[in-house]
Amino acid sequence: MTAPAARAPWTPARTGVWVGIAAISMSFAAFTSALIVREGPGSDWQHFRLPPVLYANTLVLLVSSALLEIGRRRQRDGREASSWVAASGILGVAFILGQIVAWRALAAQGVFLASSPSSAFFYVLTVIHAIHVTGGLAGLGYTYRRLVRTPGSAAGVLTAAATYWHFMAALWLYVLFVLVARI
Amino acid sequence: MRITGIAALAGLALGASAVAGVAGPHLRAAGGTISGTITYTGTPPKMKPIDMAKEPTCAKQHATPVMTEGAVTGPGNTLADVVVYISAGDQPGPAPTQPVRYDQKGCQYVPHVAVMQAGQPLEIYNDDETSHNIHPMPKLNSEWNKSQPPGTPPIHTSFDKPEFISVKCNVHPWMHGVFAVLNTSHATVSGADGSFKLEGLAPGHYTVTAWHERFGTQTADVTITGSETQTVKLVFKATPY
Amino acid sequence: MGKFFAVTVGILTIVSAGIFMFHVWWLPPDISVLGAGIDHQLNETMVASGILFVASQLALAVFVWRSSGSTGPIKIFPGGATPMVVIAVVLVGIEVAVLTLVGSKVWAGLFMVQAPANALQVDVQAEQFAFYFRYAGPDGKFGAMDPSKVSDANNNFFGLDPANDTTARDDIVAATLAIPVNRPILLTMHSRDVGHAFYVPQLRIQQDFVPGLVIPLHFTATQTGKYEIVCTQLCGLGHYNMRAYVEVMSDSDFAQWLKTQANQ
Amino acid sequence: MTTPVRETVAKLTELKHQPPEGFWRRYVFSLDHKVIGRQYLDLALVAVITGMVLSWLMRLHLGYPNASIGVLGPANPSQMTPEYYLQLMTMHGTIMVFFVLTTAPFAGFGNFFLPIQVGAEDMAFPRFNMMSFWVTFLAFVTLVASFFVPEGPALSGWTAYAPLSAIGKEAGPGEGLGQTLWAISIALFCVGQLLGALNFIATTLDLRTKGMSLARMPFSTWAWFTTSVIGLIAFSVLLPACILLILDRVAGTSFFIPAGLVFNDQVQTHSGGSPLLWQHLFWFFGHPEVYIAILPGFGIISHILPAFTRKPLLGPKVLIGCMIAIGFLSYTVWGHHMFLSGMNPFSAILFSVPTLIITIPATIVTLLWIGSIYGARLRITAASLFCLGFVSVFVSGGISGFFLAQPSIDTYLHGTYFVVGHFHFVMGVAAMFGIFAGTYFWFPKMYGRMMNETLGKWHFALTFIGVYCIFMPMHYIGLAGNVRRYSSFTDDYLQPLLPVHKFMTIAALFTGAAQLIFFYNLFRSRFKGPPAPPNPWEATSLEWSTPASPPPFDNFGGKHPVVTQGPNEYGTAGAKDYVMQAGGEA
Repeated sequence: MTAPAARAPWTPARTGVWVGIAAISMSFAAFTSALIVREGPGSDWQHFRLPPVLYANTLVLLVSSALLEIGRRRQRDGREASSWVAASGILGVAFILGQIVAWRALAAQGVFLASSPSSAFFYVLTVIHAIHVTGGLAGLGYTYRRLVRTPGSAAGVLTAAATYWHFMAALWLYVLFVLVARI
Repeated sequence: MRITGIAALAGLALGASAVAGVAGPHLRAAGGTISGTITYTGTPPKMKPIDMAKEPTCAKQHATPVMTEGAVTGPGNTLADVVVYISAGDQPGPAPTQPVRYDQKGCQYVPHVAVMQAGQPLEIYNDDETSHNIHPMPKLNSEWNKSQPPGTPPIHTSFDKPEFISVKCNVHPWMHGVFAVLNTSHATVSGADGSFKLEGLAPGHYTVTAWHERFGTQTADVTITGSETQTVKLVFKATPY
Repeated sequence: MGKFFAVTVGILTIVSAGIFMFHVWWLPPDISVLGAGIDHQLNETMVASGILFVASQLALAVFVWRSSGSTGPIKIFPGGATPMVVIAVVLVGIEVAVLTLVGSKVWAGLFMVQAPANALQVDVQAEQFAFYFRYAGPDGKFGAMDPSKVSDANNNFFGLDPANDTTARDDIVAATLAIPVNRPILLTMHSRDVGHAFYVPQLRIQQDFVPGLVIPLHFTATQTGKYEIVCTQLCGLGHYNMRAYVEVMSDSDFAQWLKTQANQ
Repeated sequence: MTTPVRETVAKLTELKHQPPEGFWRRYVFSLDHKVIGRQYLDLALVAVITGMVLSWLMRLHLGYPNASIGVLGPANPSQMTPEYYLQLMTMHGTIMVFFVLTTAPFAGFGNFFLPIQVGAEDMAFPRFNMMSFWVTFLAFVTLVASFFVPEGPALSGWTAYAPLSAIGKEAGPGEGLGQTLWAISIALFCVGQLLGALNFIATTLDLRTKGMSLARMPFSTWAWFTTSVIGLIAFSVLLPACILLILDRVAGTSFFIPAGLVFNDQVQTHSGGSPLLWQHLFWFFGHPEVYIAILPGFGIISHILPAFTRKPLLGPKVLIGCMIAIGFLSYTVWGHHMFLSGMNPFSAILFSVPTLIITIPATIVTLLWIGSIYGARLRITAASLFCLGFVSVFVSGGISGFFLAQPSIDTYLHGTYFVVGHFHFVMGVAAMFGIFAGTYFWFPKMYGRMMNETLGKWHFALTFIGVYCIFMPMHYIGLAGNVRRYSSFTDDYLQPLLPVHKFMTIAALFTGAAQLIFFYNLFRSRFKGPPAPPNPWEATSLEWSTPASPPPFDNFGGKHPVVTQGPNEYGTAGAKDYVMQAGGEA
């Protein structure tokens, strides 16, 4: 079986990303089951309104993901891609800043980590997700450098970075779903 | 002597006591005495027998069950285990180097209340055939919690800040005692008949405070002029629960 | 050295198995209604796994004895891997199935049926590092527990409020679990600090205390006597000394005991 | 699929593989999987000595309660106290399970040999590999540091059950800063092992050399690969659990702490948490962790045994299938640690069934090993003796699992020394025997020198008899109801068992002393052992095709081995009775 010539070669980076995705999924599955168990028996679960900025952040992260996908396709077709990667990264930074705004908004309302189990899970899930997004940003930075310096061999890295970044967007949608449904 | 006295006073800033302190050398044996009996009104809680079944080596030391010691009363409404001390008017000297001895005997603290001056050494002995853990629960001093297996040497310690510290043994949850850490060497604990005596007080105005672990504090003002004995009456209000 | 290994394995196997077989150390006598089922299950497992243990160790010893230093042509085990798989699947499979079927019944009898209606309910509080037992007293009602009222110093281990709660006034609290013989006992178990466990080897019963939960446990003792209750869930420095006694008494002795306790 | 893989390897070589320069890059922050593997093994060696000394102190106290332990005792008083015993026990368990049984057979040997056995120059992500080690090292330092904080290290056992582990210093000595450091250490350890697992999986999948199909991978590679998949899932769950535990301890949350707890007559402010949640999360990791410790042993034994029986291992595909089945089943059985924890009693039966079923693949594997010895031309060496010993202790330890897997019997045996005997045999001693076998077998390849065989055989004989004397009696006293995790035995019904404890203590000290032979052999051989030929055991797998011992920086001296057969080609006809995987030429 011959792969289409245009397809990026399979590199360990891509395997690594998929393995990483498996591990992160497992961690969030553990957090989610902890959340469900913890909500169950306790009478102390408090519902509160999620900061609206979260929805704007969602949009930012999805657009960032889309830009990176465009970049990846352009690179595959042999066109300039680094500016798309850069734009995607800038939106990624914007997402993190937006999350910080959300945390500060909640703190201003007096909702802190230890206020209630629901707020504890809110902070834990969003902060851990943000840490993973920050890791992804580092990966995007590396990809950008590779695209600028050695564009010829950057396809594998770009594909891996894009896979991870899309996963981050999907993971955020999942986290948001859990938060909307439970908090 | 005078200079040391002033320095000590300046450090401890005990306001009214300044006159008395500066007046002359501190006399330990001689001087006035404050004595009295601690009584209560009202109904104190009923003390309950302690079931030491889990620690046979202790249970066998007591022919009749030991009672709890939260409010130990005597005939004539007297109250034991009350800390009586000079809370104002005293010139606190340096902490005595003579250690206070505290025993764990038959799974009880002996004495129930130990009085010591801040900084005075405290020696805790385990006279039982079982391991105890000593767990003082101070608010101002640092908390610690340590086991003392049978046959091991005493624990040497001291507390720097005055406060009443509740002490417990988690291995034998009924064991409960008090470390009364005070800023004075003029302190005592009322006996089984409620009586107490504070000796060797230089002439001056004093505030005598009595403290009980359940019923709070009572105070009285006393003036000593020479080597006389002043009697004070301190009465607590007891509640059954 | 190969022969040394074979002999050593042989001796270790026979000695190990022999000590089990001759009950050099064994369970203390059973004093509960359901204990016989557990003992039976344990004996069955002991026989089945004992055979497996001795057979595989001796096979190992014999094969090593015969093959060590051998220079002859190698031989493949007759049938290759197939007999191994068959032995494991069939023998162990059957053993597993039988043990599960029989054992589940024993387990269900212990933990999956309600205590009989005539069971005597005893409330158990575990704490660092003691057990306390509470009987409802003449009114048949347990007083409410309030954590803020708990005071070891005052012997108020359950956090009762006799000043305001009339049902709490006649509750009997003891450090010993006194129970009548041949009557079902229902323990309602709760811990006020960390995890603990209730274990009486003679009763063949063990159950964790979980803070925040009230866990029911029931059993019936069939012989009078005094037995130790020990904690089997690591709970802190005094874990090794967290114990109490269960005293199984005749009905009349138990009635007398209750009376004495109530008067204190 | 093989062609693009080869290209990748070639590219990797160009990109990353210049030999390191300078002391730091070469020996400390090395990217070379062989250096990292040796670093892991050295860490495990330090850890195992620490853990063993802790166990001596514990055994000494149990056998001779009044014996003084001098400078190794707690600061004041210097006698063994109950809390110090529990702290030693907690640290012994944590150090042994995490920093010995996980690091040595998996991260240590795996790092050194997995890339070589699949014919790669290095791991897929050397930088992650280096981070993996140093994060693990930091985790170890953090754990050991807790010995030096006020009131000492944690005492809640390696399982750290909440709320004892979650509430703080109110719960007693060791539950303050010591327990926090414990939680941080384990969280770091998870990160380190996740990075390691990532590397193992990617390397196995992507960097296999030409001809190295999955079916041709050695058993040890299969075991490391399976283990890394198990570890990836297990540590991904323990890490969140540790994060929540740390938050409960330092940030005032209540994930695991229920409402209304009273410590020292003070009501705690926490509310509504679930202690069972910790147990579920912990054991979801904890049971697979047992297999993380023992599966590499399976692989090492299966890899080494044929080289000394001089015949192929029976049923290689069955064996690999069994290892995968065990790995899969290990995720369905965690509740068997919680039969008596107040969880729904019906679920006990549900957890009991897969636990009993897991004995089937385990039995198959054991029988395959035993059957493989039948009709062999067995060469007795230190390595092969430890393989044979592994089979024996694995049987002894595995059998007692039959008892504990059944809730009805666990009702009696849970929390007794029967459990201690069981897991020490099946996971502790068996895994250690795997490590010993691996050490005697691979030492020549790792350090270029042979170990002393006579000392090795003495080490085996004394250790083998010793471990039976320590751990078999634990089953007996367990049957008699001897409770575990007790610092002294004051209960009336335990008094007749005290002589047994004395016996086990003496056995433990003797067996420990026998390890000095091993340490001496290890250190002496490292510097003074006779030079090792490239293939001293006449084994088939790729590590023996490397041009030198130890292998050069890029493992195969600039060549790429081409694999023509599986690793199980022993007992063949011809001048030699084996065929190298790389066709006899490297």
